[in-house]
Amino acid sequence: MTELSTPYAPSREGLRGAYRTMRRIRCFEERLHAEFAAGRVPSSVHLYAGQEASAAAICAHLGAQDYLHNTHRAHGPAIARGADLIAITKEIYLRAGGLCQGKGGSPHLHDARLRLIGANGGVGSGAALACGSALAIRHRQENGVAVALLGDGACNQGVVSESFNLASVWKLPVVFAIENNGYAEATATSYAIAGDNLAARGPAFGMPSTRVDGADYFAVHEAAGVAIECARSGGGPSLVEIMAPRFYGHYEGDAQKYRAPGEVAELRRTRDCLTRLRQRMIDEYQFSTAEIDAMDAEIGVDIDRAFAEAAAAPPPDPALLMRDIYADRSGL
Amino acid sequence: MTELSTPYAPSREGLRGAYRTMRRIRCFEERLHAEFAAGRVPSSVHLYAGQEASAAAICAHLGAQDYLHNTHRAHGPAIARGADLIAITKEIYLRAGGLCQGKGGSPHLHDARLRLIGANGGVGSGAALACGSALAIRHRQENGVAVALLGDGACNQGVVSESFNLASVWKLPVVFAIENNGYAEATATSYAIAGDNLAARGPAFGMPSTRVDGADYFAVHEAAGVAIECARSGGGPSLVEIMAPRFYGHYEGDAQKYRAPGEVAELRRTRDCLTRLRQRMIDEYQFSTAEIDAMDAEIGVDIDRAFAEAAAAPPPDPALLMRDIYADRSGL
Amino acid sequence: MSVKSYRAAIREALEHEMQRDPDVVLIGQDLAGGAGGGGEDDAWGGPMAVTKGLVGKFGRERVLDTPVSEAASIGAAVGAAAAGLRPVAELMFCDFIGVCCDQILNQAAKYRYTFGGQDQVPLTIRTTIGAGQQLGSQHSQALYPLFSYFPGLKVVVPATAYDAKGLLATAIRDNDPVIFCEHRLLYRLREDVPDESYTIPFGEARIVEEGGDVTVVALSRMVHVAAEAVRALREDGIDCDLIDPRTTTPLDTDTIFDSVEATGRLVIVDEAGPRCGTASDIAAIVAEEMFNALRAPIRRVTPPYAPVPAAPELERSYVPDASRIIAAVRSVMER
Amino acid sequence: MSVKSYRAAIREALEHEMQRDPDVVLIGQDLAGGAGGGGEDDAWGGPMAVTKGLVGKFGRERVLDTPVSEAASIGAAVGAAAAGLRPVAELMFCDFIGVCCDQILNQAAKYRYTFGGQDQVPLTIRTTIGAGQQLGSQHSQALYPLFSYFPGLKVVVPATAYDAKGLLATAIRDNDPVIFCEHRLLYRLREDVPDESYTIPFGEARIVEEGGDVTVVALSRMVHVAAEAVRALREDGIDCDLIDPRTTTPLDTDTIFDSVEATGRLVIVDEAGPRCGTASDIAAIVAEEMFNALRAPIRRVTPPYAPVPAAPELERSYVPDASRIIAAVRSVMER
Ligand SMILES: Cc1ncc(C[n+]2csc(CCOP(=O)(O)OP(=O)(O)O)c2C)c(N)n1
Ligand SMILES: Cc1ncc(C[n+]2csc(CCOP(=O)(O)OP(=O)(O)O)c2C)c(N)n1
Ligand SMILES: [Mg+2]
Ligand SMILES: [Mg+2]
Repeated sequence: MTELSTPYAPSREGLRGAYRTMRRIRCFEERLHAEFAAGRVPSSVHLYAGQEASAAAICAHLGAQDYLHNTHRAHGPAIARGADLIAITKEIYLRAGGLCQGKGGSPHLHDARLRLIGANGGVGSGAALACGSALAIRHRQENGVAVALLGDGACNQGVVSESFNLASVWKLPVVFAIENNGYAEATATSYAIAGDNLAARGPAFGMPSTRVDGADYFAVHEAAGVAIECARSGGGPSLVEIMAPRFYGHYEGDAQKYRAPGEVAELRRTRDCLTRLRQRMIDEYQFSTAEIDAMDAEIGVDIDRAFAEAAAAPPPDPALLMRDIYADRSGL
Repeated sequence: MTELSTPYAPSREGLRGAYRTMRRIRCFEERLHAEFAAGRVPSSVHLYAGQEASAAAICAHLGAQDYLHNTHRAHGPAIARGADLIAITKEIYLRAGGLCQGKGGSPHLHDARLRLIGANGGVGSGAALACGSALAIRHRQENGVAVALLGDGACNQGVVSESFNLASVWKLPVVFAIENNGYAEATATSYAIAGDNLAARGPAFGMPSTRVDGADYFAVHEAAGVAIECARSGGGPSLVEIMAPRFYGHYEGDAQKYRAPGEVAELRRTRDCLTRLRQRMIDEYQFSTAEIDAMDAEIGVDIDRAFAEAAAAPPPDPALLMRDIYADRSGL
Repeated sequence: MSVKSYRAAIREALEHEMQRDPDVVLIGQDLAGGAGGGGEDDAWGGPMAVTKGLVGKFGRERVLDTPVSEAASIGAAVGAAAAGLRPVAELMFCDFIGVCCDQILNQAAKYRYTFGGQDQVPLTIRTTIGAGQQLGSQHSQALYPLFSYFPGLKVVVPATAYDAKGLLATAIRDNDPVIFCEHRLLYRLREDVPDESYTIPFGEARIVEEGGDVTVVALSRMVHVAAEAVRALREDGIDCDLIDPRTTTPLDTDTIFDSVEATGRLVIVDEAGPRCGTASDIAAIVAEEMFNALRAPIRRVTPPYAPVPAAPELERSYVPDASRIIAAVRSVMER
Repeated sequence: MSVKSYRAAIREALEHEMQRDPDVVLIGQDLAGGAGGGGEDDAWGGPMAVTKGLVGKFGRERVLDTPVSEAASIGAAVGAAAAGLRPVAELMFCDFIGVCCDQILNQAAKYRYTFGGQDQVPLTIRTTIGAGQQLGSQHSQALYPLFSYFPGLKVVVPATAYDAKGLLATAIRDNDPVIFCEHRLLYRLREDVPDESYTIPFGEARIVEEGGDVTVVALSRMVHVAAEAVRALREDGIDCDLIDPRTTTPLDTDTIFDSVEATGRLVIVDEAGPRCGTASDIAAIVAEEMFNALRAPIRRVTPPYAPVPAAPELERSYVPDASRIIAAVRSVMER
């Protein structure tokens, strides 16, 4: 595992933004968890809570010219990339005005204007699509990067290994950001990943790689920064493995019997990126509790509004069933 | 790259067999090359000449309970595994009596009784099939191993990476033997394999791995022996990368303009496994030139007969078109 | 005999076949669940809870949880089948066929033929199909027509718990690769199912209703929707033959032909797509073989030529319902 | 205007479109060849020598040779198309679709729809089809029916050099994913083709022959085989309309319907398979929409339901030939 060690210290303003993002995600997911339990959420949702530092730290380095390829655990990255909270919520509720007009749903959150690319049904496919975004960026000399978020389980899809190699061969400005949350569905990463170390796959496919603690915003911020800067400056792809706990089940409704008793409580106690960040902001960056509490309150209001609007939104226009199958309809 | 270094010295008898196998392959391929140039071979053929030490050394360690998964460069491994030379030739000529009744052809040489498994159209697929053979062997407690031959290019198929990982997770008795001949079609391995080192992929997927000179029969024999013995004794999968030159084109008819001028001549001069083995048998194992020449002559006779029989064989029975689509025909 | 769900019937067939033949092994993601974790074993018993309890009875050597690697896992199942095991591999959603279809369409389907009949590939692939859960375009398809395209495969689309159990036993004992398509909306369907093991032959359609005015052929969940339509039509004096082919390869054309011979009218109801799908397949065969008997156009009731949308309102208008079937039957009765 | 091969016509369309639009890039294996080696660049110019010369004109930044990684390469092409490039990806043999069909069937086909119409995916996938070279079961298929199954894709099956050039230009300029199927046995076909760039609209069939007695629909190489049959039949006094749809999605049903309206008889000739294939698709549409015009069974002339065997004698009996078409046309004339 190559060591990436340029210092990327976040600014005080950057920390405020990061906290706001992470808190927003946490608050959103907790609310969604409650709404789901109350039977008010259609379809299937995968919560991101616990992994917030990953999306927040990565997005802190991304500009408008960059692409972020999402996974099915989509809410957190979509929020971090700045997608409209109301449109996100409406999409999860499969209503009119949703990010994808209610045709995609929770796993497919996508906002083309923000270059936030929604996941496909098959996990891991974003790795190859990101190579394509990177190709387009380079072709247009946009000085951008494409980041592919990947779950640990998804890394066992062949297309991901192929993409690692292709990105190296083509020296693409891509960062493969693996969010290793310890599980793929009900199977532990320690079973499914030979060697239990995804970072090791980087060098095997010609890329620098690093592994960081996803509970530590600062660590993720640095590792993502180094990898993204490397790609942006023509240094080619790299891999960052982010060890981030999953605080809820694989999807809502999952009884999680495959986890040890007390496992989640312990993770919440010891590896909560949000409380850790908050503490460090207070201890090392002179944020006041009041200031942070005010942010929290503001976010609570936004979340309330998003859920209220989503719940009140009408279903999509029935004509959408046959719309947007093709862009060019001549001859059809 | 893990070093595998138990000594596996071949016996004098073993060397005789290995030489016979390698010579038989070389002689067969040279004859086929000439027949193809004369327009007498149907379809498309990929010659194995230059890589003989690989198949011969691997097969020296295999017994009746073991599986060998072939590639499209199929003639050499089929001969080394002991498949009938006449049936092989008839199959390449797509005639009645061919190994697959003329329905498969050169890339699909398969002999179920010998546990020689023919390649599929998509390169790399044997990696997964070999995991299946290994599963069956283990299930039946046959004390066997499955060896998957893979080209360097094929290793860029996602299924191969998936299979590396799966074999490790299931601790299967599999050996992935990569025949790195420097090219996939007209593309050099140095371009297509990030890092130009396939052996590095072994440890990344939890397996020991080694890289050997395919022009050196002794080296391949040792590396294959260690890996096969490891699998056989319950130690799980490993990877062996065999650097073996390709003396002809990707397929017959390939003008090979992608190779440097004089490249093949230089390879034939410096990296011919057959002349090297012959020399060492004479220098170190007291074989006489006459003895070896006699083997050569004998092989020449076999080859002549195989080609004569193939050329004289009738086409397959027309009824075969609709036969063997299903094993159970009830309801059809 | 006892009341069982479609899910339980499938589980029973798996259990019986595993008891019967030690070479039957299960391969798939989270078939047990909990591998490598600190919690319970058999924590999921399959993503759809179909295999629950089997790891406890047969152990992890026969209930093999896999990484999220369908190509390698299904490829391994093909290899194991050719090497003499009788694997039952699970492909969680048929929509994921895209990541492993070389293994299915090229390797499993053509193994026997390409190698000149040397081997058999007694592999069963269980997969799930269907819309109705708001899972969107890539978790809602009914892709069995793709499998029917390829000679060498057999394809099963059970509509009832009884059929699911008997046909799965047949699939596992069959010496060819069989794709067994479970409709997720049927898992909770409950009916009387024998407790003991039994088989149902492939290629024998089930005549669900006998009518005589119109032949209605329906598959998988559409059998139930068509049955609802047929009941409503009966009250209006239109009596339909309702036929469930149960397997699309082999396809019981005899039963369909006999019915069309009598009715002269055919409506095919299918949740697979309208182009190059099973409805087209059956329509084409009948238009070729039974033209003289036909008295009206062959109507196909399928989803529109569109991906599956997630929103429930859109999804409901995507999947054929009884009213569309009734309209189609009425339209062919006008002739 | 000059005499060009089908291969050269395709190369010209690629060259013109690359000149016209700098966002057109080529992605595939050995499109140039020679990457990383010590010999010549452009050593292959494509596995079928179709892209020969293009790397010299446009450089390796626009002619991107790939590792043997179709899933990543075609996935990258999908991503690049959605990000605004206009990639032309090559899938050497359509038979390899198994290793990259998630990218085609789920991702490219459904991208626009799933994300609510935010994007377009102007991707062309060139692939090769067809039997006749003794390449066996996994290098000889004609798998375009699989593509037709999926809404969101467009599918082109050019039979002539003229059509290949014009339809490829249309494909590349089209804003949807297009699968462009080149028949390998047609590469050497030579005919007069304009030197300048031109386009041919999708969804417009070509009427190859006008007859009036029987409608013969044929696709790809089968157009030539059918033309031979039609010529022979004309000498016997049977005059056929011969229609080449040229694109299966969109499908020009109007032209087929007009002809069937006049003839009442339809024979479909296709090299794709007999089950859930394009022949079934067209037969089903006609049996539904044009039943009243039909005077005879719809006959499909396709290969049998079998994999493709390698031996030339077996392969010849696999692929439809003129005699089978003649027999089918005669059989529908008996009514
Ligand atoms: C190709 C494919 N196989 C299986 C699935 C079913 N599936 C959905 S999410 C998931 C787990 C993926 O695990 P991981 O990548 O670690 O992401 P996480 O859910 O942990 O965020 C699986 C197996 C899928 N979507 N696609
Ligand atoms: C999935 C797939 N893609 C492409 C091909 C075409 N093809 C046939 S052989 C070959 C080269 C493979 O190279 P390698 O694995 O190194 O084997 P070698 O020919 O060098 O022995 C390719 C690309 C194929 N058969 N399958
Ligand atoms: Mg995970
Ligand atoms: Mg090679």
